[in-house]
Amino acid sequence: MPLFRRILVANRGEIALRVIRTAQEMGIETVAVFSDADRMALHVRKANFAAHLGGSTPAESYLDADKVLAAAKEFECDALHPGYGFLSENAAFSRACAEAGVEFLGPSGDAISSMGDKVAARNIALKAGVPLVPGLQDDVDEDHLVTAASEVGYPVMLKAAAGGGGKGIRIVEDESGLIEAFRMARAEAKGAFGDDRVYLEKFVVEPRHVEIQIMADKHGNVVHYGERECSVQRRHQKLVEESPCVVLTPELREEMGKAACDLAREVGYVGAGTVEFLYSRGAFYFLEMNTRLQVEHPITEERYGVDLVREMIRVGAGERVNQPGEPRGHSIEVRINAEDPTNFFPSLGVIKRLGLPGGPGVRLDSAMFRGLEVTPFYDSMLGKLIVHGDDRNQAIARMRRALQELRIVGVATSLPVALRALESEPFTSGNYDTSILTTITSENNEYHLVASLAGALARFLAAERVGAASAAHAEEGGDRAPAWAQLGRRDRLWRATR
Amino acid sequence: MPLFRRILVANRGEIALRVIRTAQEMGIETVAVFSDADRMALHVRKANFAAHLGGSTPAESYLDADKVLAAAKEFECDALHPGYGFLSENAAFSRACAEAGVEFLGPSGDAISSMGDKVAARNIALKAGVPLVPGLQDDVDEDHLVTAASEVGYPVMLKAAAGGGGKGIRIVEDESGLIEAFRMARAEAKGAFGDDRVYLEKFVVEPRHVEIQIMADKHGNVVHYGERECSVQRRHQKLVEESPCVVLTPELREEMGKAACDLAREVGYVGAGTVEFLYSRGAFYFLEMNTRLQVEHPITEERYGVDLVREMIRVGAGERVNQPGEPRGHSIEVRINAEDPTNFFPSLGVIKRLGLPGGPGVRLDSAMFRGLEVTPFYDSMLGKLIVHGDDRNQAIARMRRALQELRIVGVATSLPVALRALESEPFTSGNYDTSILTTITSENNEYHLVASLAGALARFLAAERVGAASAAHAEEGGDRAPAWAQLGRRDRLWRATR
Amino acid sequence: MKYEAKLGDKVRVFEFKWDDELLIATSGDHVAALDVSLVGDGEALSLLVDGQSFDIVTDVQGQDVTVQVRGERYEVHVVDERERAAAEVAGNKASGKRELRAAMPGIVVDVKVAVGDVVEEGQTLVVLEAMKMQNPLAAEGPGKVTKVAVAAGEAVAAGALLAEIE
Amino acid sequence: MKYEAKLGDKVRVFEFKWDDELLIATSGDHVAALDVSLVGDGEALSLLVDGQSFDIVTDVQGQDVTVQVRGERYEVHVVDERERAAAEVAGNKASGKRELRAAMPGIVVDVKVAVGDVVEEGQTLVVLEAMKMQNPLAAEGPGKVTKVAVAAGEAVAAGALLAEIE
Repeated sequence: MPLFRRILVANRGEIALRVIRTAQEMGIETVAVFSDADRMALHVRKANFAAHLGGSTPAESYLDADKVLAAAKEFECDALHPGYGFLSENAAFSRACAEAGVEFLGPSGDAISSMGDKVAARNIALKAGVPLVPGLQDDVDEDHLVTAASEVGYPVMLKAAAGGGGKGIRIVEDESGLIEAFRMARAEAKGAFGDDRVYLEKFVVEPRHVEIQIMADKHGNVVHYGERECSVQRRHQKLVEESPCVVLTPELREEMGKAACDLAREVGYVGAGTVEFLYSRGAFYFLEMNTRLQVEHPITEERYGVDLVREMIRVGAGERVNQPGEPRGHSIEVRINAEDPTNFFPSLGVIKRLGLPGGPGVRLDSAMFRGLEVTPFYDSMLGKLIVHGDDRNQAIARMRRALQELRIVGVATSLPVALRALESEPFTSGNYDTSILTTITSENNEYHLVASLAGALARFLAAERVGAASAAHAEEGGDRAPAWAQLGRRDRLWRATR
Repeated sequence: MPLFRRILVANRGEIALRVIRTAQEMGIETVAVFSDADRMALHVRKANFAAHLGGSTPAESYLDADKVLAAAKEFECDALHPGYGFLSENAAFSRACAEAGVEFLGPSGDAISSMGDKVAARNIALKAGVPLVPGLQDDVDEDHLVTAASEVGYPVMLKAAAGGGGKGIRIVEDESGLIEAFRMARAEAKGAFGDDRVYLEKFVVEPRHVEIQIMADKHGNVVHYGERECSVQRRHQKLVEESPCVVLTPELREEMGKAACDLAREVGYVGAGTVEFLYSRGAFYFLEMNTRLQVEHPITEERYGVDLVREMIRVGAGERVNQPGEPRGHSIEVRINAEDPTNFFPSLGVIKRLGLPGGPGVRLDSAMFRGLEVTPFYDSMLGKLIVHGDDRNQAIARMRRALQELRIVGVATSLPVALRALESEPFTSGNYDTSILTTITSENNEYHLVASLAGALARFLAAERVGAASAAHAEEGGDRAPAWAQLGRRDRLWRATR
Repeated sequence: MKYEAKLGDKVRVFEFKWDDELLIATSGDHVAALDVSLVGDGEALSLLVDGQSFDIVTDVQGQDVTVQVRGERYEVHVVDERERAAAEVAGNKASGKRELRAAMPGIVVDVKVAVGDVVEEGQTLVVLEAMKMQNPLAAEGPGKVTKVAVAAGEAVAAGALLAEIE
Repeated sequence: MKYEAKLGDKVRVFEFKWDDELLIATSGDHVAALDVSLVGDGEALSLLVDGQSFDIVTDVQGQDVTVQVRGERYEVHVVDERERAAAEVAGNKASGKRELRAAMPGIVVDVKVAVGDVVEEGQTLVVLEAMKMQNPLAAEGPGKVTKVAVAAGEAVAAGALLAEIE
């Protein structure tokens, strides 16, 4: 007996396909939902059933809670998987599912809303004993300044309470400049915002983004599967993730894991979740909790030999969470975004050709297919390439190899940027932080000559084909379709070396 | 510093690509060799260098030891990987490589020739204490018959010494019928072959093909990585392999592993090897040793988290073999043969479309690409689909899911047969032997209606396109190429549901 | 236009009509509204019927359509009304021509006859190597060779015409 | 025919000639014999040069060729001799036409002008939403709108023509 009869997958793209794959393996039927733009999408084709939501914008389709829930009822689903994004962190939607008798495969509405509110989340973290970035939540006065600063530890940051977007921030390295900086910060804040309140916070140097994957069941058990290092980011968008994090000690890993589990217990969490931390020089500080499955979950799966979607379904059905086994080796993920690698602008178009990597230790979670039209309506992420190796060096070499095998023609992707990051000294040495991508800009010029040659050659061969086609056309009195002549010409090229 | 500077890969197809991938990950350059028919093959395109051997038959190319070795010298290779088949078990070639100063990534010529000769291999096994199918190597006489039969254990097989191809064989279930059967066998043998000698051997009931993967270094260390169960065969060709074997106890696994290592030690083995056994009701008997990497090696890699090609290269370079870690989960491989699934005839043609599976626990080792021409010159195996799961049930479900995702258009494949085998009761229960495929013949008829509908629909849509194309052609006065009109028509179909 | 689809022993008749954006399929008493999408350049045929989703791959070669559905592969023979009528007329004509075709793909090792040769029943015409075995292919009846379609050394596909005898 | 390939700042000139089964490429003093194979329907371009193997993917869009080599991606601008000559002639003619093109792909949110409107420099012609931000696109100079190529709600690719002013 399957744990559920039928799951509605309230998402699109690679994550919808990810959920469908596991459900299929568990003998559970799936219902896809789709917008007008996604009629041909893989998640629609691979599900057992498909419900048309209409429209092409997210608001008209995947974000429309009423339409999605109506589909779940129409198709008599007993569970719903929200994926990530869209309705996955919508507390009201989680509650609506519960009321409709459809098991929401994620936390309760209350858990989602506590963690979704920054102040509430911070307070819960305090209560659960999870470290926060040290600082004062209230306005500082000059009398307490020196004591407070030495308590949080240098360097410290002085932030205008009314500021934003990096304005009104001053970094102070040690006590000598503190008072003067404070006075200037007050004056600047007054001038810029008409409000002279200034907060004091520890300045986190060389910050690394490290997060803990947890899973909680309905019986109060919470387990964690170690960490993921996600510091390779541009504009706060992760591009490359790895596990384990090279700088974490086993002790620190256990501390962070325990903190993440304590936090989840504090809010009566159920399902998969991720607790994000800033790591800096042996210390870690709570950032936020993502109350859903994350994009980068596969690197955890590869190391622990666990299927996290399967665990989500199991705990949703009331089963007890399995104890994680021993992790093995090293895993890396690279996101495949439809973006121009030179400026990160979205790249739209149709995937005309697709060559996929294979071999040992390579996994592709993707919704790409030949003929896919990349539209401006949704996120630019087309999928993820994941590798696993015995150790970090093998994993890096494997990812480089797999990236060289993967070919996408028709839209530009961010893959060359990921490849350069993987080949950079900061990454290979492991000594990097969230600023790593700003240091990597230039393309690899090793193949400039061969690329120029190939470019010229491609135009030469195209002209040859057209020439051959016109000749054939003329010979045949224009009756013959050019396609055939092209084929004949290509045939000659194909056999050029025989 | 890489372990070798440059490896010649003396093979083609998926195994050549397999070796290239690992070498690339190890920072070692590769040289592909190719026949006329393989100019466009993936192994030629993915290697750093490519040497043309000429010809299209194996004898003119991949089997021509002189040409292959000349290429290794021309490209200044310091090592050579033979893959499987072709020159991989050619003792003279192994010796020639050694003489030429090219490290042959496999055993010495002597080890290959001892194991390649059935009688020699049997004697080495005896010496190493590896169990053989019990029986008498010489003619039995009636006086010793009863004692001998009870020693080897019933049922026993009486074989005419001069017989062959199953002729002159009698199975005796217990002592009561022994003498009579023996006399009849003698008389029959005399009549049929003019030679009345009869041998006695244990009749192996419900035989399962179970093999042990070993790896040996140049320092006398031999390790094993457990077993593979390869009983799903047709005409002695393996189609589906799994690891672990469901009927093996941990004790038996250790016994078989030890036997395999002892055998390898006995011949001073170096590199990867497989010792094949017949398993029957708690006992195992030596069949033969394959002195090379085998097709089905990836299921061992998936369970042990080891890259066997990497280990081969390491031990070839004189490094010590790593101790295998703890195995994890269950792995299954399905071979992708270009064969008509109804009669196993080879299927030739061009791969016109290709859809590859993905997601968790799925690996594809294949040399397929869109445009690949499957020729009659080589083996029909195009690649292998490999899955890994927590347990056997998950692995089976995953393989079924992956098989449903994999699409090959242009040649027929054996995949539907593998799918039916995986769904059969003998396989799912684990209670099967080498006869399993004879019990599975009929195709799944669940989708007969939808397949008929799709067949009719495909022709209807094709006719619509041609109709639209002719109409466009007529309207435009015949000037316009049909291709454009088809596109216009398809465009309407694409948008049919918007 | 009606289409007869034969799969195994069973023949099913389908008729299709566009109704705005849906395709109405009729087969006997059954009527279904199909939401049909051709994906890419014939990569797949996506069918939504009654909420159910089928991702199908079809390959049309004349009247033979290979259909792949959920890992299974079906050979469906499809004729339309006109072809059926034409076949019935043709079926009534007697033909004295015999074709020798390759039962499996292979390489032609030897061609034993030439156009104009008179051959007896059972006489070897062509030797085909397939699956590492040599297969002599013989005349099914006596006659005169009117066509030799292959030469030694050539690779042939299953079903390829090798020779004709009249 | 000579081809000028521009990649980054560097321009390289190539000339190709078939020599039986090889393609002879000349660039300045360098001559190379290329063993070229087009794989499948343009899936890949396999080059063997001096024993080295390059598996390349090219995508030709007019004079712009996207080249993928070992995971890197290059935009190469290629003109042949004739195109170069034509461009030189055209460069000498003054053109009064200004084109407004999309700098990035997006959705047209608003079109503020119609054909025939007289506009001033800096006047907003079209509003484009891209990456969740609205970008007003303005006239580069004064003139009369001669063409409006898009309508509100339409998705446009990078470089797409939006409007023309003369």
